Amino acid sequence: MDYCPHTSEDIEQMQAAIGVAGIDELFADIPEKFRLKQMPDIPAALSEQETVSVMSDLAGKNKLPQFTLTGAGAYHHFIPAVVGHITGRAEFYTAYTPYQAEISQGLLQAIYEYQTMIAHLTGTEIANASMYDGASAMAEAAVLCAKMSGRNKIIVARSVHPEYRQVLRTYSWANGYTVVELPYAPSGQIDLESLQRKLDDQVAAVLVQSPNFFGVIEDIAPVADAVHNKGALLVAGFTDGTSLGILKPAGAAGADFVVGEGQSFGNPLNYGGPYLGIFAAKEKFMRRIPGRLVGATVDKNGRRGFVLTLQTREQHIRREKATSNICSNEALCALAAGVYLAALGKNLKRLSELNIYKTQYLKNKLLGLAGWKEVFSSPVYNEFVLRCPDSKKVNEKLKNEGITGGYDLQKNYPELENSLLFCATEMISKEDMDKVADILKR
Amino acid sequence: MDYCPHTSEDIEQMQAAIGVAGIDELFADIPEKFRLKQMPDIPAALSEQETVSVMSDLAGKNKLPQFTLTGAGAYHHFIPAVVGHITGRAEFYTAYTPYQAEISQGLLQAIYEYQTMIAHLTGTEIANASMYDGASAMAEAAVLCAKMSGRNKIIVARSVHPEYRQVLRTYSWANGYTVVELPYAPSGQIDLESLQRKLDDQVAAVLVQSPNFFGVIEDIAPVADAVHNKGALLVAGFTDGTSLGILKPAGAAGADFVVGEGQSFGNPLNYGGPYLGIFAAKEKFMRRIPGRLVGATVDKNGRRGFVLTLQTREQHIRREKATSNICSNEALCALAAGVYLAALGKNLKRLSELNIYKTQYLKNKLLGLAGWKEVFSSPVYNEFVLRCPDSKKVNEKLKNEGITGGYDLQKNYPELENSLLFCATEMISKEDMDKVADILKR
Amino acid sequence: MELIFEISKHGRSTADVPASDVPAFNIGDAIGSKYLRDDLDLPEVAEIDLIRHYTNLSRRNFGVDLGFYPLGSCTMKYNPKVNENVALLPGFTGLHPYADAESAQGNLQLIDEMQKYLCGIFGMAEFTLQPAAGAHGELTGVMMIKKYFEKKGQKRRIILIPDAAHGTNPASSALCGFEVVELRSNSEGGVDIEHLQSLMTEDVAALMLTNPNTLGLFERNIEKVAQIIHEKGGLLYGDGANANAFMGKVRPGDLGFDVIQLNLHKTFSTPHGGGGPGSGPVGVAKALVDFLPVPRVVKADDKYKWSGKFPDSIGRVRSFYGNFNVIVKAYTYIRSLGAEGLKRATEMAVLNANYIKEILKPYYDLPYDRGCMHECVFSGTRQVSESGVHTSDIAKRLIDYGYHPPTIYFPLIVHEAIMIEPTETESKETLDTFCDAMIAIAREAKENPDGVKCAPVTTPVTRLDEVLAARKPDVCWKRS
Amino acid sequence: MELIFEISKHGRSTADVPASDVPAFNIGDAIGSKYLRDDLDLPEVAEIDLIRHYTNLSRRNFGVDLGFYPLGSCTMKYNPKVNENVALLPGFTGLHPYADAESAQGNLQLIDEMQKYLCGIFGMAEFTLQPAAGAHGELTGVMMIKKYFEKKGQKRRIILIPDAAHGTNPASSALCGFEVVELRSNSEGGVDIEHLQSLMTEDVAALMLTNPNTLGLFERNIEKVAQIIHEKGGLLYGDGANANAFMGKVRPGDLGFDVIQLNLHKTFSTPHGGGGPGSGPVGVAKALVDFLPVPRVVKADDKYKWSGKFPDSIGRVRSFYGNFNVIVKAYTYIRSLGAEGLKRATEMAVLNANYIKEILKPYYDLPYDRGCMHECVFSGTRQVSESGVHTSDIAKRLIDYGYHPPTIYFPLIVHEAIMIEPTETESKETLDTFCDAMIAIAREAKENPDGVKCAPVTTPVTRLDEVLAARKPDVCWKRS
Ligand SMILES: Cc1ncc(COP(=O)(O)O)c(C=O)c1O
Ligand SMILES: Cc1ncc(COP(=O)(O)O)c(C=O)c1O
Repeated sequence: MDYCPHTSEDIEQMQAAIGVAGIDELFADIPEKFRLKQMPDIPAALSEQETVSVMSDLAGKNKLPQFTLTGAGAYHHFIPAVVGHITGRAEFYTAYTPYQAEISQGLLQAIYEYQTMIAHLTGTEIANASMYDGASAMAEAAVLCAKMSGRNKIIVARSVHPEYRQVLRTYSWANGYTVVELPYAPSGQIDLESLQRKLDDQVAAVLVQSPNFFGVIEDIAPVADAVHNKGALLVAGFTDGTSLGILKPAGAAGADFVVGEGQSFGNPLNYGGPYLGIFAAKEKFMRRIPGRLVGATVDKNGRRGFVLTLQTREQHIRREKATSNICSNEALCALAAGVYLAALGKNLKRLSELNIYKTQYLKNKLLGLAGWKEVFSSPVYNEFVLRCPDSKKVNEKLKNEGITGGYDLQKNYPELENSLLFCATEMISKEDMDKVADILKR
Repeated sequence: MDYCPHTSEDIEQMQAAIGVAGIDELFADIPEKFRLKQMPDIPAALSEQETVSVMSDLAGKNKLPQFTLTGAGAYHHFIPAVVGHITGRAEFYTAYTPYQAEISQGLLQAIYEYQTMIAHLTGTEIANASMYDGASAMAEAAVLCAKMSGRNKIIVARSVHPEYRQVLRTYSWANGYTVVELPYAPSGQIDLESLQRKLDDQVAAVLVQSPNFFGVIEDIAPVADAVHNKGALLVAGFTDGTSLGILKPAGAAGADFVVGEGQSFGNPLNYGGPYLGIFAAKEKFMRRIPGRLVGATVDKNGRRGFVLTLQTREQHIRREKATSNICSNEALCALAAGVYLAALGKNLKRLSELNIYKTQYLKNKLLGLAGWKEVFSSPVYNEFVLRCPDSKKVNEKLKNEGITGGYDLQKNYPELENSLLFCATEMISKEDMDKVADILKR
Repeated sequence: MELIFEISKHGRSTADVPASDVPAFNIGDAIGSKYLRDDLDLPEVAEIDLIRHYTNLSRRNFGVDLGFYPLGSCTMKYNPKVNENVALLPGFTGLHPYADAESAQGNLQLIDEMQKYLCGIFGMAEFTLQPAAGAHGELTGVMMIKKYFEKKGQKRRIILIPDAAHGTNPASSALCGFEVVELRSNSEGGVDIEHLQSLMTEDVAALMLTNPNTLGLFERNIEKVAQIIHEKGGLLYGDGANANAFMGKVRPGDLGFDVIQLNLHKTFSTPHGGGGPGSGPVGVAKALVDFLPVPRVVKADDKYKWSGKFPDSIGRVRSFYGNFNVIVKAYTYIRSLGAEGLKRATEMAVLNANYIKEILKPYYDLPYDRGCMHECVFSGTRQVSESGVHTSDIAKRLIDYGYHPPTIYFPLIVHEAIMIEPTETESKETLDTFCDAMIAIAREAKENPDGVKCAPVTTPVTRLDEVLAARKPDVCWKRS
Repeated sequence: MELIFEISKHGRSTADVPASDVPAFNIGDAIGSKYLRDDLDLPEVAEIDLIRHYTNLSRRNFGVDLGFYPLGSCTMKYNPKVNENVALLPGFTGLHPYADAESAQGNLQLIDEMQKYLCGIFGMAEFTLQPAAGAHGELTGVMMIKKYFEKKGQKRRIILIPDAAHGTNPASSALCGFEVVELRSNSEGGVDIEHLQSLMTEDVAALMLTNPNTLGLFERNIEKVAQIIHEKGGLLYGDGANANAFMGKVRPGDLGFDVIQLNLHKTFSTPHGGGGPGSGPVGVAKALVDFLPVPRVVKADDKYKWSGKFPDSIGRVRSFYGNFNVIVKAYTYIRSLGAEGLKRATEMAVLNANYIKEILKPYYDLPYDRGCMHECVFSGTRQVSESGVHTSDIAKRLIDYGYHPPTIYFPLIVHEAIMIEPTETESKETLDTFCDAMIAIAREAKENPDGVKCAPVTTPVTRLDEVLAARKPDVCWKRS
């Protein structure tokens, strides 16, 4: 394939207009000795037909399971057909960031609507136009809290997604901040007493997730009180965004920032990306938050219109003094999320309920197996942890039947031996779950 | 699912505005005794998620072959990605026939361009906006010839697609015309002498296909002369439209009408439909041909624009005196064909060549098998007939390896025992063909 | 906009062709150069220019997804996106029509079940899915009627067709060699029973009735009509293009219809594609089952297959089995709505039409002032006489308000007809703002008739010269 | 247009939820009602209205598929449709990131090969695909530089950044705790070597250089620059957002760059999606390989898997493995173009930029009049002084001519900058008509400056009040 339209006459005419005799003259500034003589080792060009065949073969080397019982930060939900039809509109996906407002009203308005939905959903007052993913959104929130407060300690619950904590550590190290981990109680919620002990006047932020990595719903309000009492800020994450359809959002329970992964809202699993980071906050932080913000305004004739606003927070204006370095975000994923949420509307609650019912059913089924035990006592949304006789064998058995089992927690929590984190969304049928139990009984 | 947006308040308000107390009042004109009490036996409504799952299961009950060596009127070609992106534009596929020209310029212009490409490709002067499929296009051409001439005999070559001949017979019977079949010569071309003998002054039209159903290329010019000498009209079909990329079109060789299946141009196999009937003709028949025609004109400011034109030929104006009853045609398939042809451009010739090379290779491979013989001696495009020791066994063997074999001609031509019609398009690789030979050697 | 030919430049292309992996050779030598063409005059454009060309063309086109499309008789309901998606499943798009039955069990099951569902919904004995559109279904139906009488040894020449009928009805009859005799409508827009009685002889093969008819009115005397036809041994043909007015509420089979064609691209929500593909299944009563087109799906030992062994069949009307992929969408629609959903669709469609009728009645003449079904037909005569503004002007002006115009000048029995079919998928808000526009235009017609006559003013072209187009037809671009 | 909230009506919805096939129960009881929310204020719209809303919004947006988009520094080349299609293959979209390696061999192979291809094209020792965008890649690169010196036991505080640099460069450095010192450009738009020499100390960790820089100019003294940096033990960071100017022609690794980030959504033609998702792979020289983010793909016994066992790694910068599906498209692009195609893309991109530069030079000031690479930067100063027409006015006026405006007011070192990047996928015809428009606007600026200042006049809204937007921010709709 070749996507350059020029014919050889075109090229000749253009060279003449420029006043060069050949293409290589255009590269005269590159010192001779560096000019590439030998092309890098890349397979030969393909026709479109061959391209499709090569890529189909590659995709075919992946084995899709019948269904998966792993969530752990990425969730398999049904995506209504409308989502792809809208994100597939060329006017949206072939556009750049909407710098030129007059010909970008479509995207600007859609993102403004997205911001509004996210703010409502998270119980906060404002939301930005998206971050890279849930993990970097949380890390940026932590860095922001440290910068704003001048404090340099960040407390993060161990029940926060392990990879989020890893990203947090990377960002914190780069900025010279200290990360302190907070244990979980036997209930699976954070250990509030330990938090109280760890909170000192060097703590900029406390980071929790609810539902947390174990699926357990945290009691945010007392945590917020404790955190605020010490002048720190509370950053609350969540796991599966659909939980916000029924659970009280952390923003409403006092969190200063609500951050998390928005993948659940209309974005496919995609082997981990692209996803989108949700970043929502109390209004008072509006001029400090990272990322793009779309604002409503009026044109010269008083008509409502939308623009990128408060850009003085951003790198292209403020450079090294910007609140973040983020430039491109995940606009199309945010558009998908907006369409998804608009499509579900109040049905999102029914979807959350369905996830809870399925999860309860799976849990009961598995607890009916010999030697399986609950690990945490607090209520959960659509994930839960069970200890079983041999977690490796469980996943192996399921895999042999084309089913992805639970997430083995021992990798990240050595103390949680033979403990699996299971997830059941609306994509898992009763039949599927019965089958799982049957397979494991054998 | 339910696609009605009304809430119960909406319904109440509307009933009030109309002045009825309930929905049933709106159906008062239906005599009481006929009103449906018991709903027909249809499975319960499905949510969107369930719909996708039910339909995926159904689609999954079909078994797609690795590749197919059957053409026989429907051809597996590569469809460039641009085609689906354009036909997937909602403005196109959710529109009705472009009666209101001012807001239908997109479709009107695209069809005008399609008409032009088809006229060029078929070597004629005009083409309509499409018919239902190749078979009905041919039947309508025959009926038209009979109507115009007042003659009532139609000669059709036996080498025309069997199903086209069946459709022709149905249409002719309905109109009281006689159909006479014309044998093929040992070369696979039509028997010209027999044609001369059969041509009398009751013959309205002679129908041939080139390449014909056996893949054989007909020599159109002498046929056209013979036909015209007797005051009859020549209707020429073709099999795979891509043959027009390299073969002299029948229009250029003297045919009055060129009709055929346009599926090859960017339309998937789709188990037989939707396809599109190509209908092209000499200019002098413009006011008599069936189907829609888009014409160029100007608006009040002299700007070029496009409209449906010569509508007085059509049923909605001329009613029982119309040239045809056709109303809806296959517009979106014609759009796909137009995009396909514009995408290929002069590369269509290279595609035709590739089809010929592949076909020759397959033929040689198969002729290398013990007991396989060529049936016809004339040159072919991308289909050919071979006689083999046991055609059923051949197809059975291939099927066991997930390959669709050749079309068994004995069904339609009892004299062609153990004769298979094979097709090789650009979708069949050398490797595939070698494999076929290997399988059949075993 | 420029034509694709006008942006063409030699040497460009969008789609490339793989290099040959088998030996190439001189094709002129191999095939004979007399069989080869000398030129290939197709456009040559790069992918970016092709995509821009057609994308920008699409933006000069109005579809249901952009706004209200109340085109009467066309049932421009919303086309659910999930239907589009499932129809693209490779299992449905990828099969060759001659795939052996064993490989096509999913498709065959779908066809079989679809036929059964349609039988249930419409009260017919059997359906064929072969016809490619409504008119094609009519033709098929009329052919079966012809065959029926042929079998009986009767030579009936005539088909009766009401004056309000769609043009395809007489055209289909004529394409089958029948003589068409027009049946008058009575003062309330129904069949003139006396006229029918006077026309009905043993030379009449059938009455082709659209019910509700193209005025959107249900034939109150349907029982009587059927009786008159049947008493003389005739058949009752139903043009089911208007099935969105009654599915789930009444069944043509129960009303006495012997043959009916449906338009899946109307009632069953498959998109019309800017003029097709459609699908026009035909249902028949028991007496006509033997005449259905071949092949037909049969089931034996729990396996489906095609069978051509129906000696009395009219034969084929199309290659292969019809517009299969369109049928997939309609099947999906039926499955997702279920029986209750289909009925609700009908009810809401009728509610919407009656609502519009009531709101607009004070502003436009309503020739038949009675409860309508899924569409209502106004007349622009008042505007013509008051200010010389014609129905076509009103239609064009609606474009400026952001709507697709209704069907106009049809049915022919209404002067300056304005035929509005809202469908069930439109909200009250949409109907209200549409009615506001219609009312505003009625006012404009009085206050500023010339303004209305200039419409549309918001489109890429203004009104086009149709006379020129027909007088000097230019239907194929020529390099100048 | 109305907001989705403004067309919402209680009781409507687009997406339904299946009935539960497992026992339902009271969730308040089960979970504790204190954990449940009381309201859920999301829009309620029917599918038809949702589709119309977003479809009509899309029509108020400009994309590459509609027309020329010469946004400098953004490489808005055409996005091939086949790439979009293959990226939607279920094998690529359907896998959970924690799928076991055995089930993900296709994805892992793609990632591994992609890294190798990038190493080959850019001359680096190793690549990571984890960063989600260009700026994220910069941050990752700078983190590795930090780690490199940490490992060496050196505390270097400073990163040098040219005044012409993109804002993300200083911002990324700052987000990593570095102090940013600005490096002056010389009169020909390159690095001021003397200034560099004066700034380069053992306190400097790195120079972040964009080459060609944001003026579209190649650093002629690159060898010298690298030498100065390396002599003092510093590292040379390359912002590869401009890689469309050199891929296939010269390799940053050969030029002495130690770290480079790419923007796949620019150079490798993945669509920018209206602001993302992007992908910002980072390549490093041998000395930095150990610091790459984890996990990394490793191959053993012909099988690929993820490994986190790299003790010196900076850790993770994102969850999972990056914007995988974007990488699929970029991989497809590389495979379909091959090495020669990539080189030709570069050559044509540079040809196009130089062509525009030459054509427009007489009409607009060209601050650095020398051969440019893939983009050229004009200045609107002449127009400002002659008629008070600013670069922003020229940009807005281009909209009326059907074009997306160039990047404006960047780079900061050019007054009234107009930064034009045509990319290689545009035809000569497009460049010519664009230049005609620019020339016409230059004339308009003289003859009718007020007209230009009123632009755009063809858009759904005219110029928007950005001051109001920032002074009284309304970033979240509230029910009034
Ligand atoms: C009442 C009626 N009958 C028949 C038809 C013909 O249907 P088709 O266009 O699918 O051939 C139509 C289409 O407009 C119609 O409205
Ligand atoms: C030169 C340069 N560097 C870095 C970036 C940042 O890339 P991204 O937007 O992907 O974060 C850009 C984007 O505009 C750029 O032009």
